[in-house]
Amino acid sequence: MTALPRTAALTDRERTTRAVWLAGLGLLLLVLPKLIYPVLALDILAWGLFAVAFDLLFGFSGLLSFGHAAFWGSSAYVTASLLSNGQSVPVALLGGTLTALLLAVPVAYLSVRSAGIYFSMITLAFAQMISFLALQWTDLTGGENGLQGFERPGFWGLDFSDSTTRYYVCLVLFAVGFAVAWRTVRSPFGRAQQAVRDNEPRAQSIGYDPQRFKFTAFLISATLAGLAGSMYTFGHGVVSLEVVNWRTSGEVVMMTLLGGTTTLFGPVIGAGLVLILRDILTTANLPVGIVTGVVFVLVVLFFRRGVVGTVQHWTRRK
Amino acid sequence: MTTPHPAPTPGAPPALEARNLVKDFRGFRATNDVTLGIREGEIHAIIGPNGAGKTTLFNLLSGFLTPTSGEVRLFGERIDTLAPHAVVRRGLSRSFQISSVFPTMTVRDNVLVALQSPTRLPGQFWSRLSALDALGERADRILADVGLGSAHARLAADLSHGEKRQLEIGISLTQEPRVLLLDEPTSGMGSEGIARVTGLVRQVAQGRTVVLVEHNMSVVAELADRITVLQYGAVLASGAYDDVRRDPRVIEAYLGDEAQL
Amino acid sequence: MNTQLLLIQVFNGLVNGAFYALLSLGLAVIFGMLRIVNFAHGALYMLGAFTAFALGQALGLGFWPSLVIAPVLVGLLGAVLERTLLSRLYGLEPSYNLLLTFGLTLLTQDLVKQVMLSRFAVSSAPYSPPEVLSGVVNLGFVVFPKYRLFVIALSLVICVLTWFVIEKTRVGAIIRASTENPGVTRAFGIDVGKWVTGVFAVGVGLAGLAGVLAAPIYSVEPYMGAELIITTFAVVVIGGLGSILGSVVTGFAVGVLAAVGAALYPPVANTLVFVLMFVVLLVRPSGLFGLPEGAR
Amino acid sequence: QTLSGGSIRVGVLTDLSGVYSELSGQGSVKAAQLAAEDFMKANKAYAGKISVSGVDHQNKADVAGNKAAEMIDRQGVDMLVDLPTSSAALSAAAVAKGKKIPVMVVTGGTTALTNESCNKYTFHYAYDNYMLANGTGTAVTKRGGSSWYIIYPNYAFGQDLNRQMTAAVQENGGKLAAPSDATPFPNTDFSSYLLKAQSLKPKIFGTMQAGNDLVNVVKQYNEFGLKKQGVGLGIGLLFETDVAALGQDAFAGAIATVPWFWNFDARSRQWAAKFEKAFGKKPTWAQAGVYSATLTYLNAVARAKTDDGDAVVKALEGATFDDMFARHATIRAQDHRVLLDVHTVQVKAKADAKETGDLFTRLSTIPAAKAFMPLSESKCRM
Amino acid sequence: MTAHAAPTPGPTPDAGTQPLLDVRDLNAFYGQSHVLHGVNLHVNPGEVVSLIGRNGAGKTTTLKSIMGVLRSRTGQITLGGHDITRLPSHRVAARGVAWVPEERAILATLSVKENLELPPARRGGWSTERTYEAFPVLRERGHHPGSKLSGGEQQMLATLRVLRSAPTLLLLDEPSEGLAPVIVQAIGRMIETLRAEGMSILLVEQNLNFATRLADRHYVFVDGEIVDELSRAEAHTRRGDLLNHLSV
Ligand SMILES: Nc1ncnc2c1ncn2[C@@H]1O[C@H](COP(=O)(O)OP(=O)(O)OP(=O)(O)O)[C@@H](O)[C@H]1O
Ligand SMILES: Nc1ncnc2c1ncn2[C@@H]1O[C@H](COP(=O)(O)OP(=O)(O)OP(=O)(O)O)[C@@H](O)[C@H]1O
Ligand SMILES: [Mg+2]
Ligand SMILES: [Mg+2]
Repeated sequence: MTALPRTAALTDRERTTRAVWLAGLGLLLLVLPKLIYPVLALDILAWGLFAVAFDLLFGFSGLLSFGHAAFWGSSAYVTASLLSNGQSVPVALLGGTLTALLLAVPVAYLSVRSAGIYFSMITLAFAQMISFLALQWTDLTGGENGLQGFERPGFWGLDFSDSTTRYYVCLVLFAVGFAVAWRTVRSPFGRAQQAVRDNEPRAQSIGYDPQRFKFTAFLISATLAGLAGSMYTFGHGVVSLEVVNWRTSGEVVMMTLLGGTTTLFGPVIGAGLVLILRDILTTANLPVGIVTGVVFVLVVLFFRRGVVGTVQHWTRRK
Repeated sequence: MTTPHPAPTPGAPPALEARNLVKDFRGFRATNDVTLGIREGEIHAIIGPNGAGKTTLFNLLSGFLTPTSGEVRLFGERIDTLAPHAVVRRGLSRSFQISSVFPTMTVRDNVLVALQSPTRLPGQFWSRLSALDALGERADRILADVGLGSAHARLAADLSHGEKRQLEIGISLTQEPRVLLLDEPTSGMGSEGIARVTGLVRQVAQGRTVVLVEHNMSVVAELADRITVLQYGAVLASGAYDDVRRDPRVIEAYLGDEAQL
Repeated sequence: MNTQLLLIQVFNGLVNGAFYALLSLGLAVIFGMLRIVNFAHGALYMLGAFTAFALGQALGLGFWPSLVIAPVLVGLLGAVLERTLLSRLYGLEPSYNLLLTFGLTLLTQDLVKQVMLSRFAVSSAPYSPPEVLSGVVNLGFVVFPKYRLFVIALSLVICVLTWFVIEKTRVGAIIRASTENPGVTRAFGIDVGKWVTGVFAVGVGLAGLAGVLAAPIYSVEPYMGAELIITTFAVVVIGGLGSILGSVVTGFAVGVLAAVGAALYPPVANTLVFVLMFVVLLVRPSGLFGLPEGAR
Repeated sequence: QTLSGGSIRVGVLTDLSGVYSELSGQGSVKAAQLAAEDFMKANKAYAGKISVSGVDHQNKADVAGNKAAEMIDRQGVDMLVDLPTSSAALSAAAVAKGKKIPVMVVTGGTTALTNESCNKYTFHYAYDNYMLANGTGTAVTKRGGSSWYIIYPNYAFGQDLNRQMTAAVQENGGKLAAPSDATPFPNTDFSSYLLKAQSLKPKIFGTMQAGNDLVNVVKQYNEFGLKKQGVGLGIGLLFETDVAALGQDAFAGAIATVPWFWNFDARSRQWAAKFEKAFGKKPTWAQAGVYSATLTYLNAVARAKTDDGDAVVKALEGATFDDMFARHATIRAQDHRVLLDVHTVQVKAKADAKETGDLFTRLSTIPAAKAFMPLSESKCRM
Repeated sequence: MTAHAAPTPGPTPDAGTQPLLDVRDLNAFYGQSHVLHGVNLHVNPGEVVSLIGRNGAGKTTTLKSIMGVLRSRTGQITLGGHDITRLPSHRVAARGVAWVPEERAILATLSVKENLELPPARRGGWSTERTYEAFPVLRERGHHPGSKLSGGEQQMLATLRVLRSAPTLLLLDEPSEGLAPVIVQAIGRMIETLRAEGMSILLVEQNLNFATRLADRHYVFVDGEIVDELSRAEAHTRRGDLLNHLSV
């Protein structure tokens, strides 16, 4: 037989590669605000966690949500609104995240019964309703003017008017969120999730209730998306309708695919690349659409596994 | 020749029992009033022409289909309204006629993910994969049993047809069910594989009930304590192999020349 | 609401429905058969409208020749895109198609925008209905633009024609087979690539046609398809993925429902279709006309 | 003079790639550059000390905030100008406030800037909803447009505009033929409203839509033959680019209010010629506004002799001035609304245009003092 | 590796009859893994040849390589003297080769009738009517989705539908799998009829009785190589050898 069996030695090597990745990403994130503007770095954390949350559902459960902006956005709004009403930062962050979780319960319940494109469309429909609500409920959201200029009162002697401080606070939150995702996909739960994704009838026949796994995965994903959304508000100090727009849902899909789905690091890198590209384009005087369009097309044609996936593929082959 | 179905020992219900099962698919009756009792501890073969409703019957027994009417009982408890995973929990597990594996996992992980299912582990998204190490030995034994020991690290998607069939059996064995349903376990396998599976079924049948669908008559002859023949969704005959084999209706509908074997 | 107003809204709805139907028909043909989630459909619709405008400016072609030529050009472009780009993705996750066509959408929109600005110096292009169809007719209960009646009629004809070709001939079976299992289908002696390209071109051509039809009544600008495509996706899903009949019927029905709904409570018009979709999918998880199961 | 970093840096935060890029965009950057050049020519002491940079906020509030902060922190930008898209303008203004940097919002139109969201460092130039609605509503009604049917997009901008417009119409003795209708936003098909207008036969069909929605309304207004049926068109917010999108004739006869147009008089023509020479296109009123706002800021720096934000704001507050764009202008100290003369115009038919780009006939000029929301109504607490 | 594994290249001993299918030095790969190692085989006109071997020996891979479905391979494949190695599979099919894949490959989104009528009809091919007469159950289930057929029904459908194209060479991958004994016998009779009509058949089988009854010659595969070639008679006389190859 000429097939390559995966031996224990290889697994060890994989473990090393993984550790290298983890250390590399950690280090990069530690020094990021020195390399780029802190608020942009903060944005990468928030979007990165958002993309990881999305991938938890997409990559590991095979459910492409096209409405994840609903969780990100509603958390962002609630966080802003709590801050505007004089709540402290931890309360606001927690409030936003919990909102996403609560919102996810009915959505998950209704949507995991469908699969494939139908699932995508149900989540999209739900997000559109949230977006409609955000446009109409101007008392909470400020309509198309958005919310801005709210206080972010200091805490534990930290001064949140300094963007670098905000960055490191978010880095801690990010690390927590990322660890949850990491643990989840590398747990027996994650295995079962993969089994359900791969072959639902077979998973049932060995005693798994597919609905339960999808439901739980959805809740974890939405909660992390909510955490990311509240980090976003905390980082920027603004929220506008953009956060609940379907384009936001689309953007997170793009980031994930660009970085490489099911790699966990990938979505973060993908988010970083998209945001940095977007930032460069603010001054590059190039048409945004043409540049991003070409990038996407090239990625799909030549780096289909995403950045991280491609690199992993190379290292694995060697 | 049709034997009355209830269990031999009064009071002890049959391991698995179907009562007046009917399944209609948009006007087409695939299962027609099937009543069947499987005794605890026996190996029971179900044979019948293609399209007779054998797989449909398995689907009804294992919860993958809900009957149009009739009921299914497992050790006396009704299970026909339960979802498949709930049926498994009550001690009935099955294999599929057309191999059904987890393509993106290695062969060993296919077995491991099945082994962990009855434990408390799957709900724990906070625990480590190393929690599964305890199951590793069992997984390796099962793989060796089905002849995939050397293929344990390959992706299930890359297996040949026959190898997938072997894995299919392996996954079904993981649940250690009280009642095991096997849908054409030897199809697609070479003589070596057939011999292995036959031995394996005999071995696992110790202390459990096995129901199997087979078209390979020598396998049936070797394994089955009793046989039920289905035709057009209904029970045509039932009894010991040698009796059934000589039934002219069975010869005409199913065995043909092979009856002389 | 009185009956006259209701009738008026039904007519209005039919016009919108005609566009939904043409677009969702194209999407259904492409998705239902090729399993491509063609995000670029809206951009190609826009391209249809823009091509009609550009043909008028550059070659002096009027509405009628454009009505034929522009969809053909868009269809050809579709064929080229399928051959050079999409065909590399068959057998992979459908999400790659989505990403690719999303990229193409961004690209097309901004390219057209650049051309519009630099070549024609407008950010949105003027286009009017042909002479014979301009003006209004009195239908008794309402005075309605002639052109809109024409739109309803033509799109109905096209929809029925497409439905007939796909459902009543072997074409549909061949295409479905080609996408479900290209290897085996090819081994039957069917040149899968050719068929797939053809179908993609036709689906995209339908978007182009919708675009040309839209040019005289809607603002012709680079982003005209961006929001529309999302609504159209919803229509396709309500109808049941891959169901030709479903997409057409739902297209018109959603148009009418949205128009009537908007008259009752205007703010919901944009959301109504999503609410509708939500409800339909809860009751019938595979859409109104979709096959249960097997449709994945 | 004391200048931070030894020079004055003007940051044009605008839309370089999206829907507003044609009416502001690169043209706004160019206009700010012209203002800097003109100022340096007039004030030799500042020669070579002013630079202008343009940044694309992509019409996103978060990007606008980010970029505002980064421009201020990293490039040492001393003031921000232009800012289309309300949420982006508000977001940048909030950031600049924290950093004590003056902001001149020109292309963003929300009245929130001088009301609940006003702040010490933000100035609102050129136009806002109140002025648009008030101008058009008053002028049209006075000219005999006694009955109206108004539609507005159903979000804050549209609702606001509708409220002001209705008030203006009624104040001047006009009537509404039917209650105003809210339309979905965004929207492409307006036929049901046009059919309603057809049966109501008001003198004026008022549309508060903007951008593409406006283009759709007007296109369909013509398609349904309303103009031929004698229903006039009153427009809430009209940019020159909208007219170009449909052709002048589609808009001919429509009435709107603008703060400026290029061939308004000799002074504006002269500047427009200069701009066209530099940029290759006729200026829009938004671009002219950017020029004026930049110049106004620079003049304030010259008066304060420093680019320190607080000092410049002080020099700006209450200032009165008059340039080719802002006539009889004052900067209201209490809410930072820049008051200037505005003009009600009617779109010319193509046949009446004397040259390319000759779009408007001036119907009336509303004096600065009357054009904007009276201070008594402002909700600004600085 | 045995000497008589490779048929002598060039014209075969019985002059004038050139093999219909001639496979030389075929190597095939799935990504990194090298599955076939220099396979040589041929099928003469009107001959039924079987490939036998354990699970995973490379039988299916051989058929896929001939059909051009598996593209990463080296060697030469000629059909009636024409090199078809590089042809895409639809062109191979157009030259009269038909393939019945293992695991049936019924198209789930097509009805039974559509499945049946999918291959392009050619003169001399089986009409829908003829198929229905041979296996009436297919007529009965004509409008059901193909995937809803029972396993055995699917197998029949898969075998019958390719006959529409009147192939000269039929590649059958485990046609008896999952079929009731009576149907296996019927399929056997059908193969004999087809041979009588002049069709050549390359048959992959696990059912040794079935294969030895039908085939004129047998190639034995072990780990991607042909290790033995047996005539019809040898299959009976050397049955012990045969069974040896098939077990460990
Ligand atoms: N979901 C379904 N919808 C419609 N018809 C079905 C469905 N499932 C099975 N059938 C039909 O019911 C009949 C019985 O099928 P079943 O699969 O149970 O047969 P079987 O006895 O297992 O045959 P085989 O030996 O060929 O596997 C067949 O004719 C089949 O076409
Ligand atoms: N898609 C694939 N990717 C990688 N390896 C494969 C793939 N398909 C088959 N193989 C391997 O190639 C070898 C030959 O497979 P093949 O399918 O030709 O076997 P076979 O002789 O037809 O076996 P069976 O009787 O089980 O069908 C096997 O080791 C198999 O595991
Ligand atoms: Mg079966
Ligand atoms: Mg095989």
